[in-house]
This record gives sequence, C-alpha cells and structure tokens, in this order.
Amino acid sequence: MGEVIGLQTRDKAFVVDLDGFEGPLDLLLALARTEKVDIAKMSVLALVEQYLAFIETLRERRIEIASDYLVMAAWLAYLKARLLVPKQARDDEPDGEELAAILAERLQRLEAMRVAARHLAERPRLGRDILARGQPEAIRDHRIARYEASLVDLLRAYAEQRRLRGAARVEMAPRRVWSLTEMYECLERLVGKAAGWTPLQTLLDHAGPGDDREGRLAAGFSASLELVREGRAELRQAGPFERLDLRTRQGRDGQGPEDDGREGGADERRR
Amino acid sequence: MSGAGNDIDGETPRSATVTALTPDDRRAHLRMLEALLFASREPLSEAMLADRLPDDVNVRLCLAELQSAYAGRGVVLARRGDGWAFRTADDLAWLMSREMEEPKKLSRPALETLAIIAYHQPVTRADIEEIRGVSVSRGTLDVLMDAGWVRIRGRRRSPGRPVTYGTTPGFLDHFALTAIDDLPGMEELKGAGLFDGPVPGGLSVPVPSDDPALRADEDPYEGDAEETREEETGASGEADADGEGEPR
Amino acid sequence: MSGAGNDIDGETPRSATVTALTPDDRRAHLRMLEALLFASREPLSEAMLADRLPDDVNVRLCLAELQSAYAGRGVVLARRGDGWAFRTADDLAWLMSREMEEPKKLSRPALETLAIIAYHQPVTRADIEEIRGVSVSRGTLDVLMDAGWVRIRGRRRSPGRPVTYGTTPGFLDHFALTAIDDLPGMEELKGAGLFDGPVPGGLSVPVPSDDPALRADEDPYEGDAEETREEETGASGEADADGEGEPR
Repeated sequence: MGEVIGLQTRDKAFVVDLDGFEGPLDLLLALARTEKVDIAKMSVLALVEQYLAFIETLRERRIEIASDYLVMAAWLAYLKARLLVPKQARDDEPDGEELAAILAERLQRLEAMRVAARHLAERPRLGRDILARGQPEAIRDHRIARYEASLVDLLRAYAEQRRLRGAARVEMAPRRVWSLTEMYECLERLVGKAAGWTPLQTLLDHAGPGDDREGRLAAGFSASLELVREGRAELRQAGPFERLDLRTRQGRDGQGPEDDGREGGADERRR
Repeated sequence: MSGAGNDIDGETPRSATVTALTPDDRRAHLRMLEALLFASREPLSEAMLADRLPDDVNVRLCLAELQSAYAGRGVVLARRGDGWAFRTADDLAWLMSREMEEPKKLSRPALETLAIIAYHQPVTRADIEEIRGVSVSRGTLDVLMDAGWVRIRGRRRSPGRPVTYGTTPGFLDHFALTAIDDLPGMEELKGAGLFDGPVPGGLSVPVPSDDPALRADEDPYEGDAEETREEETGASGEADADGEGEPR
Repeated sequence: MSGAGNDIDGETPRSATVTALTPDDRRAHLRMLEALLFASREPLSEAMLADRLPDDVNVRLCLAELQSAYAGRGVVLARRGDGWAFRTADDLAWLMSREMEEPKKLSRPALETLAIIAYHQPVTRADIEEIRGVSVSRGTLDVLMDAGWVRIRGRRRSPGRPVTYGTTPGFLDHFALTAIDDLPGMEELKGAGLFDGPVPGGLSVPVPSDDPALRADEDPYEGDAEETREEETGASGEADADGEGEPR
C-alpha cells in the first residue's frame, strides 16, 4: 500500500492531505489505484485491509478523522469479518461476497463518472473553443393586446356595481369653481369698498352666490396673499387659527421702489 | 447558399484570387475570415483582420470573395464604415420582428371603470373611485386607453386640476353602439335582467353624453401634454407608469 | 464534437427537397432560415423556426440542406438537442483568442456532479451523494444551475419528495453536444485514454436521456416554486437563490 500512506505520513500536514480526498470512496479508489490493477479484478479484502490500516495510522497519530471515514471503516471492518467467516446457515444477512461486490460496483461507478467528468472537461466549450455570433440581432415578438369585452359584460358589470353601491351618494353636480384670477379681481373690488379691516370670510361670502365654502376659501386665501404681495392690501391675524382680516393698503406714499416693480408684475400676472 | 457548398468551397474558381493559391489554401483563408467576422463583437476593419489572420492571407481579396459568396443570401457581408460585419439581409427584417395580437379579456375592475366612464363622463379618477367605492389603479385606466375606448377629455376646474375621462368613437365601435345614448337607461337595464338582485329605490342611471365639447367646469387638456409626457418617461419604463397622464 | 455535417436526421433523402420546390422558392426558404439562425445567439428550436417561417417552409429539410451547405466552413450549423445554431468551427479556436473568455474553471466536485447528473438524470441529491460517496454542497449545485447547465426537473415520488435534477439545453450548447446521447459510452471513454490506471473491465455508464417528460416516479416541481423561492432568498445570495427553485 505504501504509496498513499507513505506520502501522507512523511508530511506533517496530514489532515490537509486527508482533506484532499473527496470522501471515503475517493480514498478507497486512490488506494486501489496504488495497486495498479483493474478495480474489477482486485481483491476487495486487500483493499479493505489497506483502508483500515490507513485509518489506524491516522488514529495512532491522534489525527482527527471526519466521521464519513470512520463510518466507512466500521462498515469495512464488518465486511472483512463477513469475508473471513464462512457463511452460517440461517443467516439473513447478505454474505461477504455480495457485500464485496456491492462495494466494487460502487467504486467502479464512481470511477466511470470520474472519467466522464474528465471527458466533459476536455470537450470543446462554447466561449472557449467554439463561438456564437458576436453581434446577435434581435428576434422579437411584439405582443399587442387586443382587449375584448361584450356589451352585456359591460352592462352587467355596471348594473351590479351600481346595485351594490346603490344607495351611495353619486352626484356629479358641476361645482362653482373659483379660479385664482377670478377671485383676485373679486376680492380687489370688494376690499376697496370695505371700510377698514374686514374679515376675509365676510368678503368671500359676498363674492358671489352659492355655498361652495371650501372652494371659495381656498381660492380666496390664495388671492388675498397675492393682493398683499403686490402691495394692494394688508392682511392681519391675531394668532394662529384666528380670523383673517383684510383691508386696502394704507399710506401708499410709503412705497419703496421695489413695490413699483411689483405693481408692474401684478398687472402682468392678471393679464 | 444556392448549391450546397460551392459558393465558398473551392470547386468553383472565382476570378483573380485563385491564381496564386491552391484551392485548399484559399478555402482555409475564407474559413478563417468567415469565422472571425462571425464571432467578433464588433465590425472588423481590414487592418484588424490582417492583424489577426496569418500573414499570407490577402484580406482584401478574401473579403471581396466572401462578400460575393454571401451576396443575395439571408446573411450578407456588409461594410460599416471602416469595418466589416455579417448582417441579416435588409429585406428579411420582417422575419426578425413580428407583431402578434393577443386577445385579452377585460378584467372586472376594467369593465366597471369603463362602464362608469361611459355613463358618467366626463369623470375624474376620483369620481370613478367614489362611484366604485374602491380605488382605481392607474393600470386599469391605461388598459382602457390602450384599448382605444377611453380618452382624456380635459381637466376639471377644481383643486389639483384632475384630468377628466370620456369614451372615444372606438368605444361605440367596439360595442356596436350607434351613439352613446344607445346605452340602456335604468328601465332597460332592469328589463334586460342585468341586475342580479333587488335594486335600491333611489338608484338612477344618468343619460350619457360623449359630446366632445368641454363642459363648463372643464379646461382643455392640450398644452400640458408635452410636459406631462416628459415627466412620465423620466419616471420609469414600466407599462404602468408609462400611460399615466397622456392620451395615446 | 462530432462533425457538423452529417448528424442531421437522415430519414429524408435530401434530393426530395429540391424536386418539390422551384429553385427560387427553395432559395427563399433557405435565405429566411439562414437569416433567423444567424441573427440569434441561442439555438433556435425547430418549433420556433416553424412558427416564424411561412407555412410552406419545410423546416427540417431546409435545416438539413443548410447544414450540409455550411459543412466544413468557418461557421457551421450545429444541432444542440432541439435547437440549431450557427457556431464557429471548433478547429478555429486558435484564431479567435480575442473573443474567447476563459470559462469559469469548474472544481472537480462540480465537474463530477455535472457528469453524474448528465449520465444518471433524473437524479436527486442523495443519488449523487451515493455515487460520489460524499455529501454534495448546495454551492456545487448552485454553480451548475447558475451556469444554466442543470435544472430542477421535478420531485422524486419517494419519502421526503426530494427534487430531481437534470441537464438543460444550455448544457448541450455549452459542451457542444448534438444531443445528450452524444455523451460517450463506456467504450468511447475507454478509447479516449482518460483512465488513470488500467482500464477496468466491468465498468459501464448509463445511456443518458434528458427527455423533459417526467418519469414514472417523478412529480412535477411547479406549484411549490413560490414557496421554495422565498425559502431560498432567505437562505443565500440573490442570484443563487433566484435560479435555485425554478425550472428553467
């Protein structure tokens, strides 16, 4: 057996060498190979003894051995026993010869796959030995969905949906919508008529008919800010969430030059 | 490609090239050139080819020969500026890309949304959601616009200026309606047995109109189409985001 | 790789092609086929080709004709399982070193595992471990699946319902195999001088088959794809996890 073990034992890096084996079958194959005989013809018993001796050497050197190898050792020890002891009558266990044949077959199967793997590695490979088109051109399918529905489906969907949501208020009455420009003009007019501080809400209430309070407030608030920005009105509020009051800007003589500029800007934006 | 093999393989002598070379050499040179051009990730210039081929290859002559060997075939050897590359023949472009129509059934939410748009137009998405009682995914509206049944009419003159949807002539066409008011009213719906259960008392169905003229509370949609589109394309390539705000 | 030329199914004599068609039609058909196959980097199946080509094209006959037209040239038409693709001739590898990428080096365990899957498919992980006599790490299978050579076929109808592995069309393409049974049998392996020591006597390898149809003891894998994917993504990196669970 010398070779494998000799190689191993000479070296301190023992464990590393054992790690070089891909499990107990691999070790068995390596051992068999040192015999330089056809695995089909070699003596399983001799192989088993080599394996067990090898494991024993490792043990003596107090080297940790992966459990796989120990399990195999135990099984091989059992196999050895069966091979040496003549078959007993009324024994249900498979005899030594059968077990040995199973082992030899496993080794052969692994060996065959080893060779097949080597063959694969030597095949021409795409990208290494053989190339595909370097500048492939696209082959495409543009899928265009053609939707289908029948009128009955459509109506049924509508009817069912309306029935279920039925009582729910559905009302699409056109709303009075105040544009900022519109509200600006309106407020400008109203604030000019008002005497002194007037609550913004009051002015808005007089902007026109209708009870579109929120829309009016939203537009009115923006418009009043715009008036103030342009120096046409003043806005005051006693504190957060307090009432907003608006009045025409007082004392226009106090205007700075930038106000003039703003005025021009205002005209432009109301255009 | 006509006759198996004889365009490229040596049998048929082809003008000047041949004289100097044995047919085997000539064939070997063409093979190499062919393989290089096929596998290269970019068009190859004559200089690059010369650099990669054995010294005794006359690149220019081989290119000319290869080009004429492929002339008229499904793949041609084309010149691209300095470089040479195989390209599928222009007239076969139709093979490479085809459009396939796939019939698709409209989903239930899409059907409901479409019906609501048809009856209640012009409606905003919020209106549809109010009627349906569930939110309407952008995808659903996209599908309806893709199908060519729904269009953006304009913008509602209200906070946020939401777009308003209405049906298209294509809608009438698909559902074989003479006009939008061909859609059945309440009594007809009942009569046709389209309600599955008891109908709540106050339920009514509007008389639909798809008059393209903008309503009093609608602004035209045009003008911001450009801007919206730009926004959208920036956002993502997904079909969902794609259709967002724009009429197709 | 077996010669590009003659492995086409020989059933139909080639002469038949010509007789039935006018030379123009025949030429047009070959052009179209040539263009499609040239355009694609991946092998195209006969079904896919038939689907794209006009109905009157006899795909199989045209393939045979095109293959023999290209035989021996720098670019050959190669069969890869169900698919067909133009590939550079394998004797010209030396010429194209610049286009070549050194493929990922496969570890011995990965190569052996791949060989076992190729010959013994469908196999479970336990089958592989039984043959190798050592446990197979998930990483090894992941590498093979990431490369696109191995796929999950289904589940073995046995306790624990282990997944079964098989090879993909990409495996054939990568290793230049015309079909899975192009893998050498025992006699060929022996002849190739790949054995370390004396060639064993009783050795045999199975005749491989990658028929995608499930075997009698296989269940489909689908259905639990979702669940597996979630499991996997939790377990390991994105790309690995992704490929793992799903049949390709």
